[in-house]
This record gives sequence, structure tokens and C-alpha cells, in this order.
Amino acid sequence: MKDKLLPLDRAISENLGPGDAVVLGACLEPDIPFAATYEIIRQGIGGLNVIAPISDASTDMLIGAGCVAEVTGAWVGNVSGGLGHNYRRALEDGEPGPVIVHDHSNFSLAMALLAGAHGMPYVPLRSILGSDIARSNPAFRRAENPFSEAREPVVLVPPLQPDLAVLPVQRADRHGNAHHWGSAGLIQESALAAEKVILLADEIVDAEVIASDPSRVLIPGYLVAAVCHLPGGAHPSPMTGRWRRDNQFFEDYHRVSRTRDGFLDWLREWVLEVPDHAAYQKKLSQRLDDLRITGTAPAAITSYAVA
Amino acid sequence: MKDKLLPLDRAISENLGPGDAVVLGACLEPDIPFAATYEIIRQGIGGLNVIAPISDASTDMLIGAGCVAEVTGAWVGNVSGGLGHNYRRALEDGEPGPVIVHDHSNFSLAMALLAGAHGMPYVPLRSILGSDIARSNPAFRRAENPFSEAREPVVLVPPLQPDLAVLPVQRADRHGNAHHWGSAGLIQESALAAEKVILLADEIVDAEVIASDPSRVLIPGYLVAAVCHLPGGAHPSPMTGRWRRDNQFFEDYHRVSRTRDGFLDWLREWVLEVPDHAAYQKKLSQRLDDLRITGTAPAAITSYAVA
Amino acid sequence: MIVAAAREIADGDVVFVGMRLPIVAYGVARLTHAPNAVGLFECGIVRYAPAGAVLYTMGDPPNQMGAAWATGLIQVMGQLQRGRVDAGFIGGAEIDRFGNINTSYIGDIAKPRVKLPGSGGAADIAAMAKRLIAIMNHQKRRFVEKVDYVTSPGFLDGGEARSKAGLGGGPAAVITDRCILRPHGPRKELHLASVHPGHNVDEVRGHTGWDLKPLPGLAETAPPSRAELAALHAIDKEGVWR
Amino acid sequence: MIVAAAREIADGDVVFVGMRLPIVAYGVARLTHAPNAVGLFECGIVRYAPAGAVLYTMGDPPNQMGAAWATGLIQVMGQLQRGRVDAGFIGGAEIDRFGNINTSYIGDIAKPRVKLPGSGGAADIAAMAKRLIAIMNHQKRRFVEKVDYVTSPGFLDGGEARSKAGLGGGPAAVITDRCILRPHGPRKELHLASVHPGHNVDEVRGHTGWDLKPLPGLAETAPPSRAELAALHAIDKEGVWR
Repeated sequence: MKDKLLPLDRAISENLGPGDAVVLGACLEPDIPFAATYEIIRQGIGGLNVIAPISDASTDMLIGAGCVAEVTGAWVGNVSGGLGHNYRRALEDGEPGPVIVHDHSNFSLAMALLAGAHGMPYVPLRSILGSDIARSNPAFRRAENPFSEAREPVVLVPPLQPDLAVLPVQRADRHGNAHHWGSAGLIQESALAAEKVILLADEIVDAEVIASDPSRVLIPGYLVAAVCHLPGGAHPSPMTGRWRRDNQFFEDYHRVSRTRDGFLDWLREWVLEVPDHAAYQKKLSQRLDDLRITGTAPAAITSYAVA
Repeated sequence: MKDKLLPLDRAISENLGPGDAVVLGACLEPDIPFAATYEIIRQGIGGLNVIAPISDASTDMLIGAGCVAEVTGAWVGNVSGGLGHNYRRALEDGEPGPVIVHDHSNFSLAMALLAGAHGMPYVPLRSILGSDIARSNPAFRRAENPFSEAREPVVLVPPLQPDLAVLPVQRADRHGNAHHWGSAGLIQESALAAEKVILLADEIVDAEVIASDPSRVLIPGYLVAAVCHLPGGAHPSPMTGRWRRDNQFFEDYHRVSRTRDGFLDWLREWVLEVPDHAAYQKKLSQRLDDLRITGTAPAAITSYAVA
Repeated sequence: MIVAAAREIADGDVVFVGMRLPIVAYGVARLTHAPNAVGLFECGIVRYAPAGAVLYTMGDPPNQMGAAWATGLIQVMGQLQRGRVDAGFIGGAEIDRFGNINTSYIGDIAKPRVKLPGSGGAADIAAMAKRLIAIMNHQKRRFVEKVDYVTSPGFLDGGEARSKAGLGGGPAAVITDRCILRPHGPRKELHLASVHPGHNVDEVRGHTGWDLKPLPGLAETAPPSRAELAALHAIDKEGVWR
Repeated sequence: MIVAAAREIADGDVVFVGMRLPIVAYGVARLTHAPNAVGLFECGIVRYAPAGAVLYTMGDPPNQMGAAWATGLIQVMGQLQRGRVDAGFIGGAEIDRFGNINTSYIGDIAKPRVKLPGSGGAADIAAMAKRLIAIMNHQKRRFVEKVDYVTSPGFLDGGEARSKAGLGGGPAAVITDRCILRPHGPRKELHLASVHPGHNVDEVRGHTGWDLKPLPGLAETAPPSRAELAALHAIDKEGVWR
């Protein structure tokens, strides 16, 4: 099988171009691929349509860095601090540039990615009836449920098939076969909906490790374009069994990004002047070590024996 | 939490009534709840709508025993032998009684249960376009994809919310929290779509065992009505990591059920004169032991530690 | 406020737990009067017992460990649309007299005065839970006659508007730092149901942007019991969310 | 027959593997000319290497152990509808000149002469795979002018009928125990493409229920190579499926 292990900069430059639609943060609060967020900013890839239900401060950073033309999501802000200052500036003042928002709820975005994942032509939904979301996002259509006697209204959600999804996983082999555990958000729907997938693997393991537990597989390697070995690549977001959340990092970001200049200072310090993930780890140093989960709380033994 | 452990006869009699729609066999060839099939026949519960994509000989047995008024499925037969003789007799000759077939493909049934699981009003489908299935089952409707420019046809699949799903799992606790691994077919969609769930647990374990691996959970116990402890309750179908398939049993059944009398003899020997699963195990004796998987091929260690 | 929210959870309820304060409210309910409640988190978690450590987000490792289920968003939020969620909690920036909540846009959508983070799962919870409980700070700029944008539907224009839009359920209570509001009457307008100790009706009305009417039988909110306070301290040891 | 089926799999293909013979054909292809093929099984399995023991059903333990993915039916069959499956194999009881296959009803639906098991995943595979390969025993009662019921759509009434029904793909080959048929010309009617060693054109036509025409360049099917036979014996050690 093809070896798909690549450095992050090559994985991004070979699989993401200006104007692409990209899933960055499929699991809501955990497993946000911040290392990829930073690399996209460093490469200055612009005009992106950033897709994520909730991805904590990642989308806000990309907006502030001028990479974003469109946001397809349910929530953009900072879970520790609330509002996303760059998001506000872009929408309220057009700074650093205008951003078009495709409003979703978590569930409507879930249905759009589900439809994209399985080639469903669209999905009818009850869950955003009554909400202005069904009006402010012109992608939705209203219809009646033909199976109902009472002319029940439904909202039709068209499928999303992003150009790329960048997905952190706890472990993968070099061929892109990967295990993910803990809450899954929309990670599997994103993996199947996207045209291409880049995995950020906290650990690279032998193929036998992944094959020992096929039910834990997020997605098999033949659907994966590239695997990057990036321990802590989701920092400051948490990863089940591996990394705690760096709450202070989010709070600091929220505070300093209140002004445009404060954000630009933060961007220089944490992204532009940090050449790669190794340098980022080194800069965090002890702080990253303190977030590392070193204990073990093993899952019950499961066997796939045949005899 | 409530203790939901019950003997199979009570679990069935308290949760299944005449005319109910019941999922018996959600995983295609493995994990078919034959112990429940036999118990339903012993209790003589009739008029059932049996729902299953493919459930090997289980549906054929229920039809021959006169428990079935309707079949909602994609394939009814015997995977070892091909045709289902009772299914043929019912449809060709009305023996032992007429059966109405709601034709599906595997994927259309999957979409119906998916819709039932998540409260989706219906699901549009491309996958049975061109097939007479879309015509011979009047539950489907034809429509046009309103998002397509070319007036693309789609088939609309209404949701299925069965009264009951009986689902074999490798292990569960007494509260109904359960682990399932290996290919999943439609087991999770069935678990979420059904109004009530009965688990046939190959092993009853402490609550801590299930809680040690929340990503392996099929369904949490609050959605489960009853748990039955039935080692080998899926015999003669296989269960990943636990039981091999009893191919000879299916072949024997196929051969003897070729005639109505042959089937009735088989039914007496293997169901009506066997009072319960314990007696069935005893009757199988060494044969069951030979099918038991005793080796272990453990999955890689996975941890949910927090520090 | 948290204790009042906890009291809205009945024993055995399947509860959709939002971010921040509701996580604590769920824990308090579970440790006091609702030991059989089940907590759903939209990231894909179902829990019985509250997490063993303070949570900054619902996806933090302590919420994963020992969960009853770690699954996808669809498996959890699908239970809302399936009609299996008894109560759901959300917050908001603006709420109006019919319980509609705005967390999206203040001002014009095309050029908003304030761009708020958006729905997250709030629109879904508001639309599909059998009972919606909102938790908000009570300020006049937040309690308005009509929200600029309905992110999470309450009773819309009141009366039968919500059911005409195809929705059941609806707001059951709005818990604020001053009082509790509940819908009342055929128009389903929010009324003042109880005032927290240390607050009074005039003050509450002064901080409300519509002509807030009292419910018949308006009383003072019962102060937190010793058991409730103990549970609160057990759940939020460090006082992060108080 | 199995070897001829295996040859329809190109290296790197994502292949939807049906029951019985196709499982062996996939294994033979993977061990010979298609080491990078991927096998999909509708019960929810994806495999690279063929299973380590003979399979009676796709859900048997040897097909689970070491699988690339053990997941749900939807995650696997969804790849069909997503347009990611290159080739799919199915069998059938009846096939007609346009490659439509019946595995449901012989005779009248309301009172069938023979009730066959039904579609399983065959209708989905036939509708959505880029190339459909059918494997059937070649008998006159099975190779008919027009099937009684289209379980799995081929080219329907021929010509543009299939694309008008909203479908791409379509039959690429029908592998029988006597020969290989392929669609040809604007009507997309099945033509005789090659005859297996030991069989001849007249015999094949005699066992076909329509006026079967030969393809230009009709030849004898290449006999199984030594490598193909070795692979066949390695996959089906006990000769269960030969």
C-alpha cells in the first residue's frame, strides 16, 4: 500500500488551494486541527470556505489572518471567551475583509455533511423550522412532507462535499488507516463527505495496530490523501486519552484579539514567526508537557479471534 | 439504575405483541437473534411485520411457523442454500398463510431505519432508481431533486420506527449498556429507530466494563427495555470474536424445509419441543462447544485517561 | 440561577445539556432530586453521572471518561428530532416576550451592529426538545420586545404560531439572575413566575424591555437548600462557573 | 468463471463484493493482478487482503479479523451512492438482453410462480457502481428476452433508458459458465464477447433466450494462468465455491 506520510506543509500545499471548501474542526470542542490552521495561515492560502459546526477559535484565527471568504458553520467564537473578535470585525466592519456566512445549526450542518458522505441528494429536516437560519441561508429550501396528511413543513438541506477535511486522530498507520475514539462530532461524516482527507496523527503505529480493531477505524486509508505525524497537533484543543485542553491559551487569545493590533501581535508570535509544528512544540515546551495525558485508563479487552 | 436483566420468555412476552413490527436480524449474516426467533414461535405471537435487510433463515422460520403477516426486507432465504422454502410456499401458495412483502433493497431499508432513528421526515434516494422495487412497494414516492437543474429523479423513502428491535451483542451490563463490535450492518440504526430494544447479551459484565470504552457502546441502557443473558443466542449465525457460523445447521434446515412436513418436523425438534435456550444449548452440546471461539486476538490498547 | 435551572430537570428526564452553566445545573440535579436523569451533549456524549472534574468544554477528557456513550453528533442530536429529549438548556444574547432567542445578529443581517457566534445546537434544541429552559443574565438590552433574529424559536409571534410552524414543545422557563419567567395564557407570553431572594418585582420589570406581567401566585424563588449547595460545590469545585 | 470474474477487477479498484463466488473472485484478483484493490462488503466490512480462511458468508469471523474497517451498512453502501465504487458484482436468477436482472419474482408479483429471495444489496450495486459485473449460470430459462421483474437495473429498455432513469454506470460484463457477454452499440444490448475453452458459439446461443449476437473480434476466453489457478486454490482451499 502507498506510504502517505508527509510533512504538514507539503500535505497542505498539495491538497488545499485558494477558494477551497475545507473542514477544519469536525468534533466541536476537541480534536480541532490547529496545527493545520496555523500552516494554512503561514502559506497564506486565501478565499477559503471554512466548514465546521463549532471549532472554537480556529475559524476566528483564519478570518483574522485573511484566509477566509466564506464560513459554513453553526457557531464561530471562542468557547472560553464567548465572542470571536475577528469574526465580529469581519462581519461588522469588513476587517480585514468581508466574509460571507452560510448560517447553519449544528444539526443542519450535520445533515448536509451526512448527505455529502453518502451521496444523498438532500435531507429533509424539521430541526430548524421556526428559526431565521432557514431564511438567512438561501441554500435551504422549504417543502412539505409528502408523507404527511397535515401538510407538514420541512426544510430541505443540500449536501456538502468539501474539497478537503483535516482531521486529527489519536493514531494512524503510514497508509492512512486510523483509529479515533471519544466523542466523534461530525468527524466520520466529514471524512466521507470530503473529496480529500488529511489526517493529523498524534501517533504513527504499525498497520497491525489499526487492523487489530477494525471497529475503531475512523476511515480506511484508501480514502486518505495524506497522514501527518503531529503529536499535540490539536493544541490548544483537547484530544481524548492524549491531551487536556489549554484553557489559558484560549483565554489569552480572547483577550489579546480584542483589538486588531493585539490579534496581529498574537499572530506573529504564535503563527508567522513559528516555522512549523516542531517549533511550536518547542515554544510551548513545559506547558505542552503539562497538558499531556500520561496516565492510562484502558478500555476493556475486545477480541476478534476466529477460533 | 434499573436492573433490566430478564429471562428471554418474559422479555419477549412483555415487549412484543401480535401485529407488531419487529427487527429480527439487523446485521445481515452475523448476529441474528435466533434464540428470540424460536421464543416468538414458541409463544405463538402472530401477525408480525418482520423487518430485516437480510437475516438468513430466521424470517423463513417465522413465516413457516405462521407468525408473519408482513415482511419488510431486502432478502429472505438461506445464505447457505439460497431460496427460502417457507417464503416460497407463503408467496406462491399461501401456505401456511398469506404474507405481504414490502420490497426493499438493503440501502433503501437502511435509509428507512436511518430516518426512523433520527426523526427524519423521509430520505431521498438515488439507489433504487430503475428498479421495480420502487414500484412494487407503494410506500415509496417518486419526486424530483429540487436542487438539481436537470430535473433529476429521486425516490423518497418514508421512515421506519419498529415497535421492537431484538439485537444480539457481545456484552452488556444489567442496565442495558452494551458493547458491539465487528461489522454493524443496521444494528445502530435499528436500536435508535425502534420504540423498544431487547438485547441478547453473550456475556453480562459489570457496568465498569462497558463504561471503560464509551466509543464501543452500541446504545446506552436508558434506551433499552430488557437485557437477556444468552450465550450463543445468535446460533447458528456467527458473532465476531465469540462464535463461528454453524454452516451445517443452515444446510440441514435448507434441505429438510424443502417440504412443509419436513419443516414441521424440524420445527418440533428444534423449537417447539425445546423449552428454552438452555435446553437448546444442551441439545447442541458438543456441537456448540466446537463453534465457540476460545482464542483471543485482542484489539490494541485504547485509553480514556484524563491526566 | 444554577440551582433554579437544576430544579427544572425532573428525575428520569433525558436532558440536552448545553455549554457552561447547564453542565453544572445538570450535575446538581443529578446529585440531588434527579438521580436517574440522562445528560446529552451535542459533541457526541451521553452521561449518567456528572464528569469527575470541572469542565471548560463538553468535549474535555473528564466528560469522555466513563461516559455512557461516546458517539457522533447525529446519534445524539437525532434523539431531539426523534422526540426523545425531555428538556434542553440554552443561553442567549437576546430574548423576547415570546421566548424567541437571538444568538446570531444584532441589527441588520447584511451589516450587523454585533455579530454573535451563532446557533451551535441551540436552534435544534429550541425547536425539538419537549421543554426548553433558557438561562440568561437579566438586562434590559437582552430582554427585548422583539429579537432582531430568531436563532432559537420560542413561541414566535405567540399563540399558535409555533405549532403552525410545525413545532411542538417550546419554552418552559427562562431562568435569569433575578427571577424565573414562564409562558402563560393563550398568547404564551413570558410572565414573571418567581423572584429570586434579594430581588423584587419592580427591579425585574425595570430590567425587562416589555411590559412584564406577573403570574397569578407569583412567589419568591426558594433559596438553595443545603443539599443543593453541597451538590453545586461538588460539581464545580473550583468555582469556575459560579 | 471465477477467474474470468477476477479479471474484471483492475488494480486499485474499489470493488463491491457480493455473496459467494465474487468473494473468491476478489481474492484471486487481489493475489494476482490487482494487489491494490479494495473490497467492500455490505454487512459493513472493508478489506484489503482477502480473509485468511474460507468464507461461507461475508460476516464470518475470518472476514472481520484484520479488516480495514468494520462499520455499518450505510458507511459502506453510501460509498456506492457517493460514486466511489468502481466495480460491483452480483448474481441473479434471470437476466435479459439489456442486462436487467431479476432476483425477486418469477411470474406475477401478486401470485408469483417462484418467489426468489429478493434484492439484498443487488439493486443498489446495479444502480450505483460504475461498472456492474454479473455472474450467472448460463441456462435458457435464466437468459431471457425480458425479465419478469427488474430487481437490479441494467440498461432497462436499452439505449438511453438507463440514463433517463437517472442512473450512470451499468453492466460492463456478464460472466457465465460458458462465456462472457458485454453490452455493445447504441442500444447497449448484451453481445457475446468471448467463449470459454471447451464451449462454442452455437451452444451458447442455444442456451440464450434471445438472438445473441457476437461482438466483432469474438475470441476464446484465455484459460486460467498458473498464477490464477494458484490464487484460486489459496483463496478457496477446500473447494467450497468451485
